[in-house]
Amino acid sequence: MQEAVINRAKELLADGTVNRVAGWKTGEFSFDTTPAVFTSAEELDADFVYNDFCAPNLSKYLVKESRKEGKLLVFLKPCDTYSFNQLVKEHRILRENVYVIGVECTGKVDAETVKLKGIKGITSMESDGENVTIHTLYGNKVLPKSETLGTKCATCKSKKHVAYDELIGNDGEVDEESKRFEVVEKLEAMTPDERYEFWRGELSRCIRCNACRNVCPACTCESCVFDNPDSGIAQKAAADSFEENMFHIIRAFHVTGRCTDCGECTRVCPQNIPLHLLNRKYIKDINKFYGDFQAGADTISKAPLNDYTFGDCEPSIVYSRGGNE
Amino acid sequence: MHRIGVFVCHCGTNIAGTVDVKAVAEALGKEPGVVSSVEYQYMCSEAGQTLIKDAIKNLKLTGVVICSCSPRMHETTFRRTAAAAGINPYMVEIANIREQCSWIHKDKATATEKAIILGRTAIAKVTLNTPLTSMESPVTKRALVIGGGIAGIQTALDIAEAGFEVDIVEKNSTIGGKMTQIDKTFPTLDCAACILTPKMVDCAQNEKINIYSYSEVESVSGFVGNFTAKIKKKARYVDAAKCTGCGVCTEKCPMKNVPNEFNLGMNNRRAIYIPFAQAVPKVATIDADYCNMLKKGKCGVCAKVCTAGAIDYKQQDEYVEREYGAIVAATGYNPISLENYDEFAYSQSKDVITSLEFERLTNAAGPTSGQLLRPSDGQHPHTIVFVQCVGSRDTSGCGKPYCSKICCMYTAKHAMLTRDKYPDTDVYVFYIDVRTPGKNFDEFYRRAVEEYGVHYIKGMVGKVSPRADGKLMVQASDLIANEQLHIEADLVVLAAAIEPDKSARSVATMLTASMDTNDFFTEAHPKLRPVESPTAGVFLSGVCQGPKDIPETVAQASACAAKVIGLLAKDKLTCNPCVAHSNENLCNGCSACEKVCPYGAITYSDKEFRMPDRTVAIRRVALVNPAVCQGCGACTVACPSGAMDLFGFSNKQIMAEVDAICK
Amino acid sequence: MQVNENKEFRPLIVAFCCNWCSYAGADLAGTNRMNYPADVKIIRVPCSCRVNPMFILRAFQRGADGVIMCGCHPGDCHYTSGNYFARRRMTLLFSMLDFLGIEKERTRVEWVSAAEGAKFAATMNEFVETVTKLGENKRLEDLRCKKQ
Amino acid sequence: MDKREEILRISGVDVRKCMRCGKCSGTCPNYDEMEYHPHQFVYMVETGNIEPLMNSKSIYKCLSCFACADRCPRGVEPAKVVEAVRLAVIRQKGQNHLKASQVPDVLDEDIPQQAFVSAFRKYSK
Repeated sequence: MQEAVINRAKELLADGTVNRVAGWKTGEFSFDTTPAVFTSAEELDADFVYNDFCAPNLSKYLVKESRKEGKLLVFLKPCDTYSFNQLVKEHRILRENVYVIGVECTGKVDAETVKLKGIKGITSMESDGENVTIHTLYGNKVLPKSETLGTKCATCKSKKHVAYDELIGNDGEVDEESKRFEVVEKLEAMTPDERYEFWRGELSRCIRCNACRNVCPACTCESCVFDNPDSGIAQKAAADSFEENMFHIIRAFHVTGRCTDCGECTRVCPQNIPLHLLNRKYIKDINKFYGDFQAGADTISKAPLNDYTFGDCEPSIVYSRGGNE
Repeated sequence: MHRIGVFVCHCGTNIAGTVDVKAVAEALGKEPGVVSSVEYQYMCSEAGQTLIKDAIKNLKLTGVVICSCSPRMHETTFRRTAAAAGINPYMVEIANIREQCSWIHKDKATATEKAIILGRTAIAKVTLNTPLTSMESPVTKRALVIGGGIAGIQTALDIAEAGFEVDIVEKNSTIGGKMTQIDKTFPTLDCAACILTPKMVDCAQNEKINIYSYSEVESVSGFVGNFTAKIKKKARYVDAAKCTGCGVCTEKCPMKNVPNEFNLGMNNRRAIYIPFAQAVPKVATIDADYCNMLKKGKCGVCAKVCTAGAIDYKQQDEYVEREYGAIVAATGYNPISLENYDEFAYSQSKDVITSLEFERLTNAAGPTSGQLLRPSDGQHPHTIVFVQCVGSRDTSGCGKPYCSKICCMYTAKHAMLTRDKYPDTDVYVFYIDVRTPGKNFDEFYRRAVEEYGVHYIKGMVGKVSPRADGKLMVQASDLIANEQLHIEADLVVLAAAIEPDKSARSVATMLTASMDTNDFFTEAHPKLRPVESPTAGVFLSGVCQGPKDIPETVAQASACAAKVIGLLAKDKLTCNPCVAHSNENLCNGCSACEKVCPYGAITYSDKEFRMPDRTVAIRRVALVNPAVCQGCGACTVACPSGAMDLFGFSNKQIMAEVDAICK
Repeated sequence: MQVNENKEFRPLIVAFCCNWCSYAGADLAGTNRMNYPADVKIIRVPCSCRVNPMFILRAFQRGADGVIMCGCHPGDCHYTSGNYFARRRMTLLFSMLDFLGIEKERTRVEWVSAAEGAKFAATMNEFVETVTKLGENKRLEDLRCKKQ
Repeated sequence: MDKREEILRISGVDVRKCMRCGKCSGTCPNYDEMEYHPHQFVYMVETGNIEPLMNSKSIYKCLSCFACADRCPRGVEPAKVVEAVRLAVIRQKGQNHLKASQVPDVLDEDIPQQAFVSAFRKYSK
């Protein structure tokens, strides 16, 4: 796969279709890949990787990259294409400046998942597609790949590419049976007190590092409301607890109807807060109240919050609902 | 630094009776930025206003807080006072301590405490107020009327009467609309053509009115006072300037079998035609779907017989762009298609007709020259059944959920006229309810029953079955006699529901005017602004706003004209300064604001930004047109980056109010 | 939250009212001398669609015990569509607050026309009563910072 | 449960939607055979006057052709009301009028399929 991807990138560079390639390269650890832009065949040969550790969603980087000189080649996994579409819809990505190759994805290994299994001192990992071999300071371990997937991949919603100029590998299907709302449902079934305790426990770990915001493909604002003194909520220091309290609620609300459920927020959270559950709650509500809606599935539909019907449910529906609805 | 003056009003005992106004003035005087805090008996009185003016001048106040009655009562009064004293009128805030405090609370301590909080909230807001200036925009003194039926004609005539130019755009080859097809009008029974055609001629002769017939509006841009419309003049293959309307071509054209839409297809016309004798403009039009010359390049008879040399087979669609200050939608209606009502056998028998077809059958200029004859065999019908509410008041999805309003009256008219002209005819009318609210309407209906002996039967027709002998078997229920009737009828007339013309939807989209679920235009206020669309500068005339009969349509058309004249009479429009504005440095160009704007006030443009690294980046940013924006604020919440804010109700101001209340 | 001398709990209620219907409805309640508790403080906004969820969260965070938003009845919005957008926004926001374990009864939306002074007063009485029963709002204030 | 409620529940019909146009009865092919007509079923259920309907042969005279339901402009579906009254009677008696085992005996070659299905609708639970 990696070879095919690199070869195609070289071809497109050589024939002048594009002058840059956005992809992944290995970071500090072999399992820790990082987004990168390549400009020559040599660079591609040296650093480009595409393997089971290439989780980062590259679409957000196109906001800036697509505004630069010349056309850019980007490799997008199925879930990344949803973010891509959403950003095209919001005029954030200039589509004509981007050449998209959809790449097949069978789920990405996440080091956090491995660590949560009690495996410590990981030095490197490799995957053959079936099993993942983990090299640690204390010897090697082998786990089936399915047990090492990150949260976003374990509850994958779609293996279908919704935007591309060409494909490498196979295109999949939208997973209608996806269990992605299971945890949200579990929380809904709790009593309000239990839910409150759960979220207090989770959110109190937040250190406001802004990693979720910085990685989120929906958070591409030129300037975030939290940094804007005229918004009335900006605070540089946590001088008042408002920003601290409300950051995640407001952030989730701001991306409502625009979040494609790519799961990057949870993946990058250094405190392992399941932030994606807030977004999924909104997605689940939108589907239930206003009909199924998948942000990024196309580039024309109106976002649910920018739309309405005369017969929409009243906000009081929230009171009448039992916990598990 | 802020220098705020607080003025607490007693409103006689209205406020002072429950609120300790002295304590309020004293407490608010201690708020930061407040340089003066006084109370007075009646702030809105001449003396009270002088007190405020003097304080503004002497103490060099920058902001004013008035603790008094509701801002809905005296906000403008106090703004004017402030302006007279030389500060910006929008530097005034009102704390509502009467309607929302003294009048609803009995306990003086509680009410006083709340009044202080409300005052403090207003102070918090006023310190963030910015001086606002109302923008002015010029007004193009010409109106566009879309639709040339009786509604459009009346509106255009009234506007022209006031001295303003009007353009009528009519998609058919003549103006006049549905009324030209109608024979008589209820409840007076005067002839429709006799009262309509003079108005059509007036339109043509009025030098202020310009008729674009056989034309459609392609696109509209701009805003109140400054619209630009692109009008497509469809090729009619006849030079309208040369055509004399003599009609020779329409007699010589060899294509004889073109269904005549003016008579609803009940007879034929030629491929080149003038819809009817009194058409305005009286210019022939070639129907490109049937003309042999245009289709096959063979024929050319009309060109040969035309002595004026008006025929032009090479004519192309022509586009005109014009500017307008106001636009009137008068797009009218059509009867619905009856395909969902198979039980009435409309498609099976020629003798089941709609009421509009019945109009043509009784009209002297119609296919039967006014003789009421069965379409199938040309015989005189002896039993006629009228069925009301066909497709009206239907919530099953087959028809329309609303009452079409006009059918009860025209059916009574048809029944009465039939009995008058052919007393040997049995006339049955099946009704659910007879609705006759209108001047002399119920009297008219009762005359049909009492003087003309029309059989009105409460109940609905269930089924019409054409029989081999040509009779129509009508099966219906008589709810009052509680029996089922079986009537052998010669003719069945269906009062089909009316619906807005299909073109209305695209017109609404062009004008960013809102529509209801039935595609009727929504009015700005159902009671108080019934002829205006919520979109400023767009007005509504006739049935496009809701079902109406002719007198109502004409009344509304004139009301609409009055509103248009009111707008065009102004040289400049003063806009509400409390409008949205976008901070282009923060704007993402994502279009969220545009999607929620009910007025189409937001546009986008690419703008160059100098980046910190000295490069130039081009970004798409939103731009609010302050003349169009009405200041609802929907965009401010839709905007994810907070680039969009509202003057007069900014995020910071509302946050400050929240903080002040929660202090 | 306000505590008077008797230490009896009085809730702090922030009400957002649209200028055209609900604010006028509140005025009418006043004109007709219909009582409702002084705990309710009204903020005037041009339209319910001007109410940013941030305002509501801010009120809670600053110590409000209940927040109610009033607008024109669906279909009657002065700006034709504002309350439809507000309706969706608030439905989703309230559902989220509930999801976080905040008592859902602390938030409310009510459509009050300019003619419904009585409804305005009744709504406020009812809402104050509900929030009084719930007691002080701590959860939203605490959600992030005060975990021991 | 009171009879009116029972019939509304069985039929799932909102009788208040009726605007008394009588198109159901105008449509009914077996009108003359019925003591109570389709519109009366709707009206009488609405007013709670159900006993006469239950005791009337009309419930068996309905052909279950569903023409009334099809043509009702308000989507009331009178046929379902008639059927519900019939079911209420059958349930009250606690027995079926027609069992599948009896069918071969009464089978007539000339019975149209539709009528046969209607018979089942009518005579069994």
